[in-house]
Amino acid sequence: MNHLETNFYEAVSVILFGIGFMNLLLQNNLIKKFIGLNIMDTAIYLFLAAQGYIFGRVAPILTDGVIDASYYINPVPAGLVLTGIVVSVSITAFSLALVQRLYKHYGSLNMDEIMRLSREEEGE
Amino acid sequence: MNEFATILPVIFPIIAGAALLPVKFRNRKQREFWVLTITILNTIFALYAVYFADAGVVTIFHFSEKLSLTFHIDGLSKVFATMVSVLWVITTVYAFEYMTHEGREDQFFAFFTMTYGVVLGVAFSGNFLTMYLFYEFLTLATLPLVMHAMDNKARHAGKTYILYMMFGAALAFIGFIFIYCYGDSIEFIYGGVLIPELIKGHERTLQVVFLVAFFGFGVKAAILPFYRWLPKASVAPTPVTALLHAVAVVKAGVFAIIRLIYFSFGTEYLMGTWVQNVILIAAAITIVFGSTLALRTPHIKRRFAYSTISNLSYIIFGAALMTPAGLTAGLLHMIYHALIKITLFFTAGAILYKTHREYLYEVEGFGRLMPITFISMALTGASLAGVPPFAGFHSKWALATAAVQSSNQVAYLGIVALIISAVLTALYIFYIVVRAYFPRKREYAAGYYDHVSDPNCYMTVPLIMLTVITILIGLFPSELLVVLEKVATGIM
Amino acid sequence: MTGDSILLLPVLLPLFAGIGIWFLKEEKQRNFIVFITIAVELALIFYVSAKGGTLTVWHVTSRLSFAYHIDGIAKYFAVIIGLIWLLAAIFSMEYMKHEHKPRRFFMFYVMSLSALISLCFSANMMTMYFSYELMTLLTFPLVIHTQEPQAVRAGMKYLGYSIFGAGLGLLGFFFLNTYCVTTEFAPGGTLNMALTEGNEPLLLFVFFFMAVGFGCKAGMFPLHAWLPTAHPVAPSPASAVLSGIITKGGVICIIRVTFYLFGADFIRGSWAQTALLVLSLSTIFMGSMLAYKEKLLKKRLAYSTVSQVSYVLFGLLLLHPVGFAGALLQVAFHAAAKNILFLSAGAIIYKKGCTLVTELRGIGKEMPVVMWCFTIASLSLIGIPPAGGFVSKWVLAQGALSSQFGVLAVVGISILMLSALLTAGYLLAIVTDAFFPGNSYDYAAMEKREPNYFMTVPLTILAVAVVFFGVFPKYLGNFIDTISGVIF
Amino acid sequence: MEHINWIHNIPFFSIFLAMLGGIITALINNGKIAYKIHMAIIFLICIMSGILLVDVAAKNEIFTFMMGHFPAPWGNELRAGPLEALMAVTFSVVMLLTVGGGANFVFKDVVPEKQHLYFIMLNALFGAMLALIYTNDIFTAYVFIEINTIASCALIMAKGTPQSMVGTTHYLIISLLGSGLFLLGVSILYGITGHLLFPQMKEAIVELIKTEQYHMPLLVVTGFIFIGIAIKSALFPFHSMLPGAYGSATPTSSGILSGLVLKSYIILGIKLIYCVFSAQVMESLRITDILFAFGLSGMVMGSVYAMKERTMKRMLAYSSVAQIGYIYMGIGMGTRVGVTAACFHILAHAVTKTLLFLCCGSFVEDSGGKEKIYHMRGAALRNPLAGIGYTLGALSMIGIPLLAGFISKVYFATASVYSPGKMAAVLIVLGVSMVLNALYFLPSVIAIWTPAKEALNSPSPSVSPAFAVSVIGFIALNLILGIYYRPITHIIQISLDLLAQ
Repeated sequence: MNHLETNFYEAVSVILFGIGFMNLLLQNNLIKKFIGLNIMDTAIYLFLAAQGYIFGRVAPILTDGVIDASYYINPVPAGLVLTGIVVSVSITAFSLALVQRLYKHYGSLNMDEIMRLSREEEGE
Repeated sequence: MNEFATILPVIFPIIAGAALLPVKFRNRKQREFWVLTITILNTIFALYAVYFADAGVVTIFHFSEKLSLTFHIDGLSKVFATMVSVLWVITTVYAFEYMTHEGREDQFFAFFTMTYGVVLGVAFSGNFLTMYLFYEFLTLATLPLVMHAMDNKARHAGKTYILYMMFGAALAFIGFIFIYCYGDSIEFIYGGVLIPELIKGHERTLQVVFLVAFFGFGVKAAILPFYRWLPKASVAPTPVTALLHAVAVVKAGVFAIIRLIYFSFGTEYLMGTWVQNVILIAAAITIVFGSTLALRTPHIKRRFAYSTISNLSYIIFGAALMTPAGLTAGLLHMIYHALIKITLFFTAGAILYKTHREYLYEVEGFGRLMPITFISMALTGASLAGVPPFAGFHSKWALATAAVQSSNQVAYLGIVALIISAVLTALYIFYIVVRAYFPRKREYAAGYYDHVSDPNCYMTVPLIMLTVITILIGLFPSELLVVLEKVATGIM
Repeated sequence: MTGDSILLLPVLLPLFAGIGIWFLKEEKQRNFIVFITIAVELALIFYVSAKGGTLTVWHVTSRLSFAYHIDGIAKYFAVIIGLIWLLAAIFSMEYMKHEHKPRRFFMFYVMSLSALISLCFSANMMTMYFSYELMTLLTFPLVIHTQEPQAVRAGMKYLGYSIFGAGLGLLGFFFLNTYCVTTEFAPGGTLNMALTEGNEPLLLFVFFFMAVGFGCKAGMFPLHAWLPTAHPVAPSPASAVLSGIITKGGVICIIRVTFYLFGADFIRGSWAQTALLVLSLSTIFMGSMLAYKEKLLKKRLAYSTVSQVSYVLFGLLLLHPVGFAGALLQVAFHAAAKNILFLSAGAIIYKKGCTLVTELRGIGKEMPVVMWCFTIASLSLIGIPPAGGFVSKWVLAQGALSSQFGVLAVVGISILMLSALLTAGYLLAIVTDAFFPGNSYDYAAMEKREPNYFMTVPLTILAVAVVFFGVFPKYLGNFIDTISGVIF
Repeated sequence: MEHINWIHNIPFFSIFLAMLGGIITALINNGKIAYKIHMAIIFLICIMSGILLVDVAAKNEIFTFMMGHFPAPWGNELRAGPLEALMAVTFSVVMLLTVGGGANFVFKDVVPEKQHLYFIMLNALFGAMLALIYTNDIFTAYVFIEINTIASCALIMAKGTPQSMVGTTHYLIISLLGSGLFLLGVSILYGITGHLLFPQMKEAIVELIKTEQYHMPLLVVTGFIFIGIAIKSALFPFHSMLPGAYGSATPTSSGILSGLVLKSYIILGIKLIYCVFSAQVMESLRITDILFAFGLSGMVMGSVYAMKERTMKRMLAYSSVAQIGYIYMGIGMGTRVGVTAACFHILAHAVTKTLLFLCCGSFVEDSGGKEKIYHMRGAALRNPLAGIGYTLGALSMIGIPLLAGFISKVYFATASVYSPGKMAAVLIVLGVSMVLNALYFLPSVIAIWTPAKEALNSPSPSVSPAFAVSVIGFIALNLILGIYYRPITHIIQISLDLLAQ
């Protein structure tokens, strides 16, 4: 129990990840799927950020000339998060474009529906 | 020079056949000329390589330390290669006439020629990998021949064929791997190559593996329960059925089994183990089973196919005795059966070619109208049934004597199988002959006997030659036996 | 080829003559040639029998060879076969007039003779087995001669049984090839005692199976079933020689195997002997029983063959000189008698065309000569003096008693008696009906149907022979004693 | 002033070139030129990687290349050894041949104004794959995985047909699940070890195992990462994305995707096994056994699905599933020989499957766009070269001697002998899958060689020289791998030893 208290960031993020994952996996509506994807990613960024933050330290920006590393938090996770955000943005953009085209063609956002239609098309 | 002579008979037909593929011959004469030239040339090459070029072990290429592409003509190769190369010419001549009513001869003869090289490859191969290689090629080269008609029936037969062959190859492959891992080389050395200290503790595994590999090669030799492809494959043109499914392909399977037993695993390792009993029993069962089915099959070619199944297991039985005497007997039967069965198929082919009759109740009373055909059938049939002094008798005699001397109870079982199968053989062969010579009293449809007569010399000459050879070799087997004993004891 | 090549002559002559006969279209001429051939053959047989000798035709392999040689058994059987073959031939010259394809018939008829002679003369297993198979194959066309579907079916049955029997024999040969010193026949057996040591059970099994296998030709239970099917469908002369002579082919083989390969001493007292005796006895009984119930004449005769030939086997398997003598006598007399019976049956079919025993009432009046011969033959088979059958059965009984089988001997004799009664039942019934048709028979419809001399002469000769040797058995007896003297 | 070793710059420059090519291509709006640029770049990279391979194989060394100015614990690194170089060479050669031979499919399938985009994506894809091969930093790996995903999705949907879009969506979603898991695993691992570079992570993990801390999380992490990779590389239970995608994409894309992209993930996996979770750790966490089981089931099931398939491309896709199964089986054996076999099979499958897809594409073309196998009656007779190519490819897949497939089978079987526990399973499944392969490949081969009933009124196919070259090239590669395989396997072995250090 107290484990949870000590690293509740991690716990929350994992729960979030689960939610996102399930959405991505089980939702039929494509838009919701990709929202799930974003939740998933966000959860991980939260996780990383939480990893990176060390209690009682400040962001590694030289304001008052302190160059002692132990004064600052770890910058690398932040870097990772930024990269991750870039990636997820691009993926989201790509998938939304895809969804758009699918909707144009099939007039539906429901994955099963779309599958069915396309199979019918193949059929004839 | 000698190295080259060894490889030539393998390479030449393959290249020549490949070259024939795109060629469109202007007329029949031209094609026959070329094909016959190639075949005869190659037979000369082959016989030269077998009897004059003593090149020993010829390694073409090393894949790795152990794996290499190696040819080596030893006694066994000599026997097999001689048999094949002599019969090939005869069959080719026969095929010229026969194929005129099948069509697409260009393609046929191209693959037919290729197969020649591949079979010799199997015969000459000096290590397990090379044999496996040509074994696979054999399947592929013969597939177009089996499916020659290319109608649905033929294609289906082809698929069955390929499926069974691949299955067999897969099993054989496992055997290969173990020889590769547990042998000190993959060369064929009389007495086996397994390293005792390596196999210590793995005997059980290796025995199982041997069994697996045995049945793997057994597929080509149509041993129970992997026989189904053979009768199906008799949709192929008769020369194919005769040469490949009575001599080349199936005998290649037997040949491989002999290699496996005597030259890879080694008899002293297998002798008296449970696996020996298993394969003896398998052979015995197949012997009886094949003859029984043959007796129950009215379709002449398929009947002969079943008879092949039974007879192949005679050879396997001999080999499975794992004594020199047994191997000698097996080889003797291999040669005899090759001659006999090819003749029988030729007769069936002649009937089919002239009258398009395929079932034995359709040939009643043909005996007098096709004398050469049916006299050959009667004589070789008697020989197959083991009527002394014809050929079949000696091989049976040798087999059974070997079995007795091996003083192995299971082998006695095999002798009983031989006897039963002998009876069935007599019945299924003579039933056709009887039907042909003593037609039952009944009304025959008008035109029943139309153009029923012996085919022309292209077909009859091979028939006569084969029959004569069969009888002669049956009357004077002593010299042959001497040679075979040398082979079987690893001297030659 | 080493030895007196004259031995080859009696074997080859009928073979080539037969092939020659195929080309003789004209009947008289053909009959003449057939007669001459067999007559010459007979002369040759006498000649070589007198001369004796051995001949090795060629060595197939070191151990297998084709070899002939003349000994008592060979002479005995060869002479009987030759004689009867000649007579049956004469008969069939007439009989074949109403059958189709006489050429083919005579061709195979004559060729079969060569197989039989080669069987008698054969000097080792290989030759014997070869002749045995040859005999089967050459007589096969005789069986299916009519080419009726049931004839063909019977023919295949004949082929199957014979080859299977031969196969069992071959099975034995394989073992003997290993366990014998040589595969040449030698009185007293050629077993290699050193090897035999410890393998007796195996070898006894082998012997048992060989005997059963060759017993097939001799119509011994359990492989008898082909005989009643195959014999009747053949033309009568063919059935005559089939069940008179060919069955003896099996007997020869059994003699060779028992006395010349294994040797009587090896078998005497073994379970195999007992088993075979029981088999033969049961065959005797069963044969007579079936014959008694059978209505079709030729089939009835066939069953009677089944029973009668097993007398021979019984005698042989007693493994005792007297039994042996009885067996050989039975061979001769049964051969003669059974031929008479079948030939007369043939004559009846030929003249009157009736095949059922119920149709034979009063036939004795119509063809007296034939039926007299028939009667004598029946008496011989039953075993009533002065006919020969009496002698053989008497000696057999003596043999059974003098051999050391207590119970089995008694049982055997009683079965012989029983079978004799049954025989009387199934043969004398015909005779009485034939001669004493009773009042209901209208003599008006009766007409003389006596066949011509081609048929009557052979019958008469045989009948006379049966009676003669029945009265003076010692001519045969002495000869047989010389044979058994060699063996025992 | 230490002298700079130019060769050590090759990895970076090859990645950089590929990416750069993408950017340049974006500027010019012409498919043909884009194609030429792309080919040029790949060719260049091919040469460079060749040099690299020769060098490292000769020196038998493995070096790291520092990117940016941060040294080891913080900075980002590339790392190149014989294995990496070998893979780079193979990938670029295969890429070269596939794109060269498949270009005409691209120009046929993709609308002209978008063709240059296709080549952008190809460049990006290739760059990403090279990065996956070379990288020494797990987060970089993640990033390039994502790039890989996007690029491959783009390639699939390039055809623009609704089917291809649906296929793409499916592919995208599944692979996003995979990369999500991978990312989670990576970040937790980072949380545990505090490192992103492989060597440091390895030390940390070894330490953890010794002190038996974080056993559970470590297991979970490894699970996440490898399941992620498994999903990406379409290991059996996660294969559902392949058929739709490959079936609908243009042959070139299908070839590259199944031949190379899947493999790039697997190579990453192998590197992770050796450089991060040392083989012992994998054993102790029983990951290998799971992969092994998946692999086996994949081998069988993939072939079973393929047998049911009537469309040639989809059949090939399922066959890829089976082949991926082979590779994972090799990895799952957990022995050095097993992984060697797996690596060799990566190459063998790469050269074979791409060949098959190309020939299949030309059959489809000749058969008037019909994709079912029975539509392709006589396709081989109309286009013998493709026919021979397809036949050889099929035979290699079945495992006929002298062809690549046979050698990898030999290696797998031999490897099995050295891991007794799994021997029986491996041998049986090998045999079964060989038969199954024969069962679905040979009917198609027979079909294409069977003369067609009605004369098809399609234009008699003109075999473009590029296509001919690439088919012949592939056949040659196949034979080389099947005959002169020794040096290659040798390189693989030594590089695996190097990696394991």
